[in-house]
Amino acid sequence: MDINTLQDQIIEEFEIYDDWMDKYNYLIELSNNLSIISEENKLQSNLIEGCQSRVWLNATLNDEGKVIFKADSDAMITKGIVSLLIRVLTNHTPKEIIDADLYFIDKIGLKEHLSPTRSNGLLAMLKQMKLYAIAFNAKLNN
Amino acid sequence: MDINTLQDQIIEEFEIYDDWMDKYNYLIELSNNLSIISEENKLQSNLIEGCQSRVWLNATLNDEGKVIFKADSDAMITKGIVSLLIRVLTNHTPKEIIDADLYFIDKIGLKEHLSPTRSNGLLAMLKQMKLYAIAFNAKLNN
Amino acid sequence: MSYDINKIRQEFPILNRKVYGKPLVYFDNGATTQKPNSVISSINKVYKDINSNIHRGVHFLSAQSTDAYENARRVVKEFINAEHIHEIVFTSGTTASINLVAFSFGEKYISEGDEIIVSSMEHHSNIVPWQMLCERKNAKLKVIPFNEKGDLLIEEFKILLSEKTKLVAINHVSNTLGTINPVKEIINLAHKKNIPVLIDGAQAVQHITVNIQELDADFYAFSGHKIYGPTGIGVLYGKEKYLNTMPPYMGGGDMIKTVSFEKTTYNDLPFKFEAGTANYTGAIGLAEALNFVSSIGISNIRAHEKALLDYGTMKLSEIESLIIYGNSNNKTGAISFLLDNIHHSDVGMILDKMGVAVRTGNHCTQPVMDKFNITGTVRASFAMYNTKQEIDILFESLNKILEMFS
Amino acid sequence: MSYDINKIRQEFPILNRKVYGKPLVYFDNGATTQKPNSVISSINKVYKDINSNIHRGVHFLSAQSTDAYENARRVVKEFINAEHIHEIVFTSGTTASINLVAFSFGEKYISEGDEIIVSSMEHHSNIVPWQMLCERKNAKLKVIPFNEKGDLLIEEFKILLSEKTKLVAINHVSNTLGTINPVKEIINLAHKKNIPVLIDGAQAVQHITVNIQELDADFYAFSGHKIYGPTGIGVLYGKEKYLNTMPPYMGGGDMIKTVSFEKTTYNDLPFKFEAGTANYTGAIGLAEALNFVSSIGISNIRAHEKALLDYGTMKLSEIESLIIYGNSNNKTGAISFLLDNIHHSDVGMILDKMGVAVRTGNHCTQPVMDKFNITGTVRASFAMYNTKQEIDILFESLNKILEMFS
Ligand SMILES: Cc1ncc(COP(=O)(O)O)c(C=O)c1O
Ligand SMILES: Cc1ncc(COP(=O)(O)O)c(C=O)c1O
Repeated sequence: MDINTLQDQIIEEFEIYDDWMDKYNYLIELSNNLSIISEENKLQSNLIEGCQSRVWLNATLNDEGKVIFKADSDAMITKGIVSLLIRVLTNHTPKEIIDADLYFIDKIGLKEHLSPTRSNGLLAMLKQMKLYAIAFNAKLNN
Repeated sequence: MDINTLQDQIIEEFEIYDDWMDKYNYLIELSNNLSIISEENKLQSNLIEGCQSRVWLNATLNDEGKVIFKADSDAMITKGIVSLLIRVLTNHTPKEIIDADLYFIDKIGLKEHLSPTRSNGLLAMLKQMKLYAIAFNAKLNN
Repeated sequence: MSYDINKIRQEFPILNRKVYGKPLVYFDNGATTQKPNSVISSINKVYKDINSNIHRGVHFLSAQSTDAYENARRVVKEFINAEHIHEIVFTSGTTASINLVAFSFGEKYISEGDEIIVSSMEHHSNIVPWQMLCERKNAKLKVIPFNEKGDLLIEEFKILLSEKTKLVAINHVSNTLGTINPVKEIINLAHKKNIPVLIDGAQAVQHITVNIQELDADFYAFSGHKIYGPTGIGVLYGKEKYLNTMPPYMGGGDMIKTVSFEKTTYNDLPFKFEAGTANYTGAIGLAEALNFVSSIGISNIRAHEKALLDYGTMKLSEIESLIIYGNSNNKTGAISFLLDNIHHSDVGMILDKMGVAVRTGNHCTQPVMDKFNITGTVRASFAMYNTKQEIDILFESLNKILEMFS
Repeated sequence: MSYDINKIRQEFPILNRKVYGKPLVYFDNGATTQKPNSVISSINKVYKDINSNIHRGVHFLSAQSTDAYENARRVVKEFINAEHIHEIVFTSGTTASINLVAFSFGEKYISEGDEIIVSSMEHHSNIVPWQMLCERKNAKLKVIPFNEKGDLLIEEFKILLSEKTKLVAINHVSNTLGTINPVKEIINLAHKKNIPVLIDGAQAVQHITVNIQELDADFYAFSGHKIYGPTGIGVLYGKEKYLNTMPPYMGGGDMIKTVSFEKTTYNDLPFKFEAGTANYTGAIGLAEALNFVSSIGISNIRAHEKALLDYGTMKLSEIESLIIYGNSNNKTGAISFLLDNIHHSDVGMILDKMGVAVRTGNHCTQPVMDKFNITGTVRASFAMYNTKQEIDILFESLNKILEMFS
């Protein structure tokens, strides 16, 4: 599935929740279901420091030339959003990731969590994901 | 004449001026008529630094135990007011000067010039006059 | 006099606000307080009626602005009962006040091997300036620890005090733990060895009576915005004898007497420490805020906030899995806590959606977090306008959050 | 687009004021400018609607305040056309901005024997910080002279520039003489020798177009209150490469990443230089002021003020015994003068009674006074809202004063 199909899928999932309470409950559920980075990969070097919550992010390039992201956060709501970002961006080529326009965050009403003024590390994580993609892309084109 | 009689005299003089223009003209006149400190006494040590205009003040104790003030300023309006202060306070005993309550400034509508926020040196000069009186008083009582 | 909470609340326009359709419950007063109408309109009045640069002006507006600014200084002096008006320096905030002392006191009095004592419950603003100074001068920072309850270990302090100690810098009230520190005792102990003491009063002046002469503090710093005043204005009280001997911090307009390329002489106190155009609007607004606080009475505010603290502590303690950090017997109205093992930012974000504004994180007191081995807390901090009903809302909201995460 | 002066004046409530029963003629704009309604109401709006401490907050109001504050930074960046938003540091004013550089750049780059170049037409705020730095570091201050017209002697500057020069600090526009200095040329000359240049833009941004990238200034400082904004807020633009390598100025909240007593790490730009609670209200008000200026157009303002300058210079020159100090061909709307041999403070005090607000004295530029061997001048300085009729009032008033003193 391509990135936009994945985004549309998430938008559909969230459509049934019309208040923030249900949405947040779903995010908490998502966070519980996904153990997204192994403990041994929660290295200082993988840590994205937000003032509020911490996010760990790990990226590898697999044999098919696709980027595999793994991540985690110590805060559940952040972790829920992290899991959505991973679901959309993992297992795509660096080029696809670089070109991706992430409209789903806005559509499902979680934009505020990615505002530069929220220091939860999510925006920094997203930037870091794009940077990994750029680095891998350069590597592939060498 | 005692200090209060002198003050009342000045208040009377100013009563005929009902607008500030006449008052200021009179102050300028006063400043022109009085050369209140000799040039050789315009020493750095006699200088009271205001941000706007400068005031020189010299005080001596005469044989009758009275304080003789001489002063000058480079700004005319300041000098006019200086001449009034001198007229009221000079040639009195230190004790009289210390106890003096200078109500005339207020009455003739020039209070603003002696506000701590006007940096014309007048308030500092008045303080200095009182300090001289205190010093001479201590000397006399020794 | 009875405490008319409704009348007080009416003075704060922002309290009528709704967030996400819910009434705002503002419990983030430790970060900054809301402003009463009188403060807001005093700022309006400056800009609409008297605005002009202060000092040195010969014209009407300038005299009015200057009078209002210098009157604000008098209001501050009386509010904290300082001895002299020229001991009141306006700065841009507590942080600037402390940095001023760290630099100017440091230049004059600190040399290699000297020691400065702080505590481990200080705000970063009362740690980092001293660390920077120590690095510059090769001096040493010594730290008074505190116990589980959140009380400073005075016995440890006594041991740290030595001939090497050149300054003690302590907060009056901890912004994270709410502890009211025994600053009078600390000052007495230091003074016995002729060591001056700086008190960071950022969390004190708005909650408890501060009497500088009684405390005998050598320096006292606080911020306007935390005591119902404007942002961008703060106060440094400093004893004349220190301020007189310290070199200036910033150079510029208003802090000099004469300038030439050969020799520059500095102005008298307090102007020596007020370089550049002062935030006179801020100072005037701050004076209005202090007058407002005085009109209600700081001891009445204290009584009201103490009642909120007691009630809040009681209610929150009903939640079994809730841990309160900071349990001193002597506290202001700030409750730091963690709910079950839910991350503080999750609690804060969900409380927000329920209309309750709290602060989460380390509250700029990372060493306090390290001490408890946590990454942050949720902090509800009270002001004169908060109510028990608001605490009930907090309580119910926390229970709902517990359900969400169960 | 025509310049609708009446419409502009209506935006400034204070201009309707009467002083001593006379309409206010406000010609003290060099000291501080008046505030338009949009700025005043933006401050109101902050305090009534969104007030909350910025950054680190998880709640609604905090997000709103933070957004507004960070948006203000973007507005400043665009106003001066800086390359990066993180090169914009909010300070409390020009003086604070310059002191920041004097300390932080000084700590990193200045050592014994180094030289810093200023000019002899600088404001004290661009002299004293460098004197203090030079004293601390045993460095030397070199001074570019200016001629009778009020133009810097660029040939002298070229001679002063040497391998010892570590920084050049020059005002863009002289507050006393009105001269617009050839800062682009100065920067080019300095950059040829890899010497960075700080521009004091306190008297420039409100009058002429400032394009940082075109100028290629390394540091640029200005104050909010002089460009129709609030007091207590200022800007330091600094090139990333310098800001990154300079140590912080003040320590405290918001400027650190992590704090422990063993090791403290500093935050990224621009926060590294913004210790303590920022004056977010001030920044938001400043952004509103810059938007207001942009909506009128800085080049329209320039044209209007230039017309006032030309008219004012012509009128005042009609008075035979009046001497104008500062006659550069390249000037903003500031006229410094002396009337006959009447003391500047006498002129100022009497003008005041006639409703005309001017500044008198040395304008914090004592070296300029020394150069002309005078103790001060009377300065009429214009803003976007001044009119030719007001200049006529000044002209008539000066003639009356001449009569009084004749
Ligand atoms: C050229 C110049 N530089 C610096 C300053 C200082 O600005 P502020 O007092 O706002 O810090 C001024 C203000 O008078 C000025 O005119
Ligand atoms: C105890 C304490 N000290 C210092 C500060 C710093 O105050 P400001 O940010 O107003 O400079 C704070 C504010 O959070 C505080 O709580």
